[in-house]
Amino acid sequence: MRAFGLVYFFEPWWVQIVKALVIFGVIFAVLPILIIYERKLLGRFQGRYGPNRVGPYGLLQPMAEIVKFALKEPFRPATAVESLFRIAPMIAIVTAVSALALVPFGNVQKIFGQPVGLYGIDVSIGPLYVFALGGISFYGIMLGGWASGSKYSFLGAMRGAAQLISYEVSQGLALVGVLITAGTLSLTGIVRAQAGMWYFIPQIVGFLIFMTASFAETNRAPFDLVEADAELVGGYFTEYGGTAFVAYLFAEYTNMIVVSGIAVTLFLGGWLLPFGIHPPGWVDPFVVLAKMLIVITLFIWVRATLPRLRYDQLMSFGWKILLPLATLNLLVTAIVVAA
Amino acid sequence: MSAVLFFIAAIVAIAGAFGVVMLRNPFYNVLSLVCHLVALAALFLLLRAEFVAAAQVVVYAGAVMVLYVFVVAYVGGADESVTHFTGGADRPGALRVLGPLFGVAVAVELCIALLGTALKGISGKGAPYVLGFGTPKQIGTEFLTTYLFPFEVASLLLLVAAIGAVVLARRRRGLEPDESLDARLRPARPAYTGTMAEVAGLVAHGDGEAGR
Amino acid sequence: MPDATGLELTAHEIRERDSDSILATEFSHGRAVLVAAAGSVIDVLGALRERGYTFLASLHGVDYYPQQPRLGVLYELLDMSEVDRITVKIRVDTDDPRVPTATGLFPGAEFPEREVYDMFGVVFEGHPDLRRILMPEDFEGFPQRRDFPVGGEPVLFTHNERDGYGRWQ
Amino acid sequence: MAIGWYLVVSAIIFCIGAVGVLVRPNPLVILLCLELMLNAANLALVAFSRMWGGSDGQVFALIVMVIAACEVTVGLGLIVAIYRRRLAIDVDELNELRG
Amino acid sequence: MSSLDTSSYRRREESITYSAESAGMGETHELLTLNIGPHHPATHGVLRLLATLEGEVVRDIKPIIGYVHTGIEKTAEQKAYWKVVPVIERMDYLAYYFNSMAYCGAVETLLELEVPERAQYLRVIHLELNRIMSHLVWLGTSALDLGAISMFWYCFRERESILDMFEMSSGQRMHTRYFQVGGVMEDIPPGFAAKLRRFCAEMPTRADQYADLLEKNQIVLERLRGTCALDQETLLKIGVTGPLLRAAGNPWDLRKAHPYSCYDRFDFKIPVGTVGDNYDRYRVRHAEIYESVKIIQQALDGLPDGPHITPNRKVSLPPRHELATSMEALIHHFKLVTEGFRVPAGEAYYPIEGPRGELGCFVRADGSSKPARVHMRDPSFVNLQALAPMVRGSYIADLIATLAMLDPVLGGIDR
Repeated sequence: MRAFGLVYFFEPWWVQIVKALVIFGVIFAVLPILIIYERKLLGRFQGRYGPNRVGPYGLLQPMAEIVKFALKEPFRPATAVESLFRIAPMIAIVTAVSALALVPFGNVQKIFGQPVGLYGIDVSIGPLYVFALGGISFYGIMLGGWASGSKYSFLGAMRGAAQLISYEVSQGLALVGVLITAGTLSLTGIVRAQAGMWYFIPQIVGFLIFMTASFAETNRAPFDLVEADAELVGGYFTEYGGTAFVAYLFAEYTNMIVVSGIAVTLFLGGWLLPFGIHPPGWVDPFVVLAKMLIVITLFIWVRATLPRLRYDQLMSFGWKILLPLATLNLLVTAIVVAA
Repeated sequence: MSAVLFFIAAIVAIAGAFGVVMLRNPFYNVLSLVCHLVALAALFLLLRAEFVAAAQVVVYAGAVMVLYVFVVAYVGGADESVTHFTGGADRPGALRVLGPLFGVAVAVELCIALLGTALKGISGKGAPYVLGFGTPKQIGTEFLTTYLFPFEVASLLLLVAAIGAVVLARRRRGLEPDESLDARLRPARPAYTGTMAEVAGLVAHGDGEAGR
Repeated sequence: MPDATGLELTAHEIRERDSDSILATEFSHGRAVLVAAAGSVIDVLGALRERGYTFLASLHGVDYYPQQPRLGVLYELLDMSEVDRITVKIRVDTDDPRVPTATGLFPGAEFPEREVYDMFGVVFEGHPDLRRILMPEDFEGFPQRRDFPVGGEPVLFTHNERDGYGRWQ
Repeated sequence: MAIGWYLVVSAIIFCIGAVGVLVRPNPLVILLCLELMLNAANLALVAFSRMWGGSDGQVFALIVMVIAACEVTVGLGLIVAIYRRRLAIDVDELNELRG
Repeated sequence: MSSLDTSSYRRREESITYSAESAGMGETHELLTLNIGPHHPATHGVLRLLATLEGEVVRDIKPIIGYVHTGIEKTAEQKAYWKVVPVIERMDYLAYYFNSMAYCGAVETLLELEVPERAQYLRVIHLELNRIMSHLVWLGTSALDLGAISMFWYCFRERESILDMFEMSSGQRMHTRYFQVGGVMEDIPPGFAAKLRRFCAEMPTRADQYADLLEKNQIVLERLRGTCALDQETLLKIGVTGPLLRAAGNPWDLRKAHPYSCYDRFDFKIPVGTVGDNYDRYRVRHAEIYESVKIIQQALDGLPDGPHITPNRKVSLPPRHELATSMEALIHHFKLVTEGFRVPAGEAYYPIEGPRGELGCFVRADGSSKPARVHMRDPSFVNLQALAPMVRGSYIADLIATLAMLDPVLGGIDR
């Protein structure tokens, strides 16, 4: 199958399957680490230890919780629509993981004499693919909220849908600045174009807009109105428990990983290192992971610091501030590039 | 490989289309159209129209269908309103019988046209693949050179549609309070909610006026 | 607090308007109480409000068992500019405990009146939403009355639903 | 796969959409069926584009999408307006807009 | 009364859900009834609000309370006067010193009992510590409702040190039963004063840090400023007192207006707001923390010597060592512990300034050793009525914020 765009070399089918497995495996290994990292870090921010009972330094806490959730009784409200109620979390997690295939973790490497790209796929429509999956992941939230048959879930889903759509526009426009500068839609191409300067310096406005919109897209504080535990209990997953709840949780964290991966790729130079350092190729994935960790730490830091916006403030911020700013950024970038 | 993918995608697309027509609950109609659209995007990918495929999912599944979902959720996707909503039955009379007949007739005619065509390309696998076919670059160039006028007209159309939708769906009144709302905010109390007054025999059971 | 003389003067002035409105005055521990007739309590409260007692600090019921009439409703009024408190007390019988509502004068009396109604069974006529407030809506009896026994309140679960509900011995 | 197969799929989808428009009374479903027909046209356009190796078909597929989006916004706006006025949501009974 | 059969119970139970169906739809309005609580993270207990929404805008709310009604007022009638204190402390579980202070004050009024100086100062110290503690819980939970999760932990860190001091003076962290009729249970232990001074030195800087986190945050300001304001005339009509009333600009504070205990001897200010929006409510309570610290420092500096409880043996227990030597003390002890003291017949209403407003205790004595009626005028109960006029026409997120700023304690509301 050569359906996807600019193929400069050919990978045999088994390499693609191995890559898919590796990506899945790495993500499901990273997720619990991410969860314990967030909880530990939040604990430090709040003057406490965080979980420290299960395993050394409490590192096995996520495992214990996964077991706990898995053993819970599957439950659904009497008003729920059974089939959709079950499918919705799956949509959420599938779309989140599929988007991850796009994040390039390194350049093309020779492994056992076989050239292998250290990414899931490299398509000629790069970021559009992410947005397409983001568009589908909306159904994970909307169906979950609607099929629960609960007013809280429904309000959360409605908020989520409106928020995702509103901020997707600004996020997309912020990206276009980078795309114009790089002159390509291929994510590996964008990284290679950053060899001289990482794009977060010339595209600093775009970077800030992208990060702000990403907080909204991943439903993280201060834009976590979709969950808004104080108002809507849990938003669209109010009625979920057990493994379905874990699926939503994982989807949310995976989205965070994807967004930080995209931010690293587009703005922070991907696997490149500053000051002309050229490490051997096997270091590349670790460079990308380290940069992603920095972005994720930013996510957690903001969560520990900022309170939540109100719904109308969120909307007016998205449409009245972020969108004009992104448009202006795009305009200026276009003029500079064309000139 | 591509044949298998084609048949899977085609079957899902046709099944989704059937779902749109056959299912009774508007919410499921919309969802089956989403399935249909995603399958169609896969078909586009097989035809090497990557940008169109991505646009299909982003625009259709991600935005247009979201509007549908909103409206269905708003107008009523729950059970009780579904019956009221779809009327439970198809359109009456001649249309119900003639409609499918007409559909079959059109299908037969189109198939005859396809089979009897003199177009040679139809039975081929398409033009030789050129690097860069279907990329955003190529389509963008076309849009800004050959098809500039349609492009501008389409954007104008979008603007008009956006304004029209706002005008149509706008609320007639703002958020200022009015009396009819106040009246509706105080629904009659059901029986027994004022138990003690009722037990004391002061009011009849369920006399909503006593609670005003 | 008005001293004993001030209390008498106030009572006298209100009596001049309506001779039957004030039944008695009490003064003890620095606390001034006007005992008003149940029917004219709104007039008394209104007159006091005009005299500066604009704030209804508290409204509560008392069961004076075994005295008759048993039930009492107390309005603790406050004059915020003079920092002065006065209490209006009315007594009603358990047979037909009806009192006009004070919510017209003091909208904040809504919850306290519901509580008195809930606990003592005093019916406030004209109250906008007279329902039980603290006890369950299907509760029977008035628990703060002195002859209401403590303990023995059955709790309804599904397993004892058949055995009956709401009967305390 | 031969291009003809794509055209067959396109024709089938178009016919399903046409039947839906004729049979269903619900304006929302009618709108959905219109989408089906537009999509069938899109598929045909893209298939032809592949057939000749030019991207004109894809360009017009995109323009069709724009038109579909416009149609949906206005159509849904109408449905919401109908619902607000508590009229019957049934195209056969919607005769109150007659002049 | 109509008899009840079991079959009708289910019907009644359904009716209690009180018109949970959607309230109505029309061309201009679509109303939705949302049941918030009794189990909801933001209701600060088991409060149930029936909210009528139009989209996200709250059109009306109806509070439904009584879920933690425990009949404390009824229970108090069954107990001797001195045994009522621990029960009554459990009403408003964040202001237990205030509850017992109001009750003891009412009983002391009926007994015409003089409370020793030192006891009064100790009472003031604990009351103000309790006020800070209550405000810290309010600040933490309301910041949590706004989404600022870290504030909760910071506030509870300081609250812990206050509870440590409560434990030091009384042996308990909550519901201490420290105040007694006639004074306080025990004198403060050695080391308490030093610890309290350390706390008083640290607390203002902590409060400054809270202000830095919240008041310099644009999101918090946007969320609080100009939301759900209510003018003081309406508040007074409803009967609202305390920080809510002061936030609207009325400087009514019983500690100043009608000083009880020994509040007339301290120099402190009454923080007032201007417009009475949520921001003013926050600022007033936050400023009260500083003032309370000032009062504690003055009380600690001027703490007089003397007995910590009235020497009247008819009311207070004799010291333990006297029991071995004095027959009279033994008789008093026996009488007090078995029967309690008798209070002459009469009625008293004793109002004090609680953390949430006027906390009044009405006690009726009939001459026996048990009160004939105890009623608490709890400020939360009255203030809750102001919620509906505050939030009408605002967003559901503002409803949550306003509820947090109202600071209701359901233990006090339901009693």
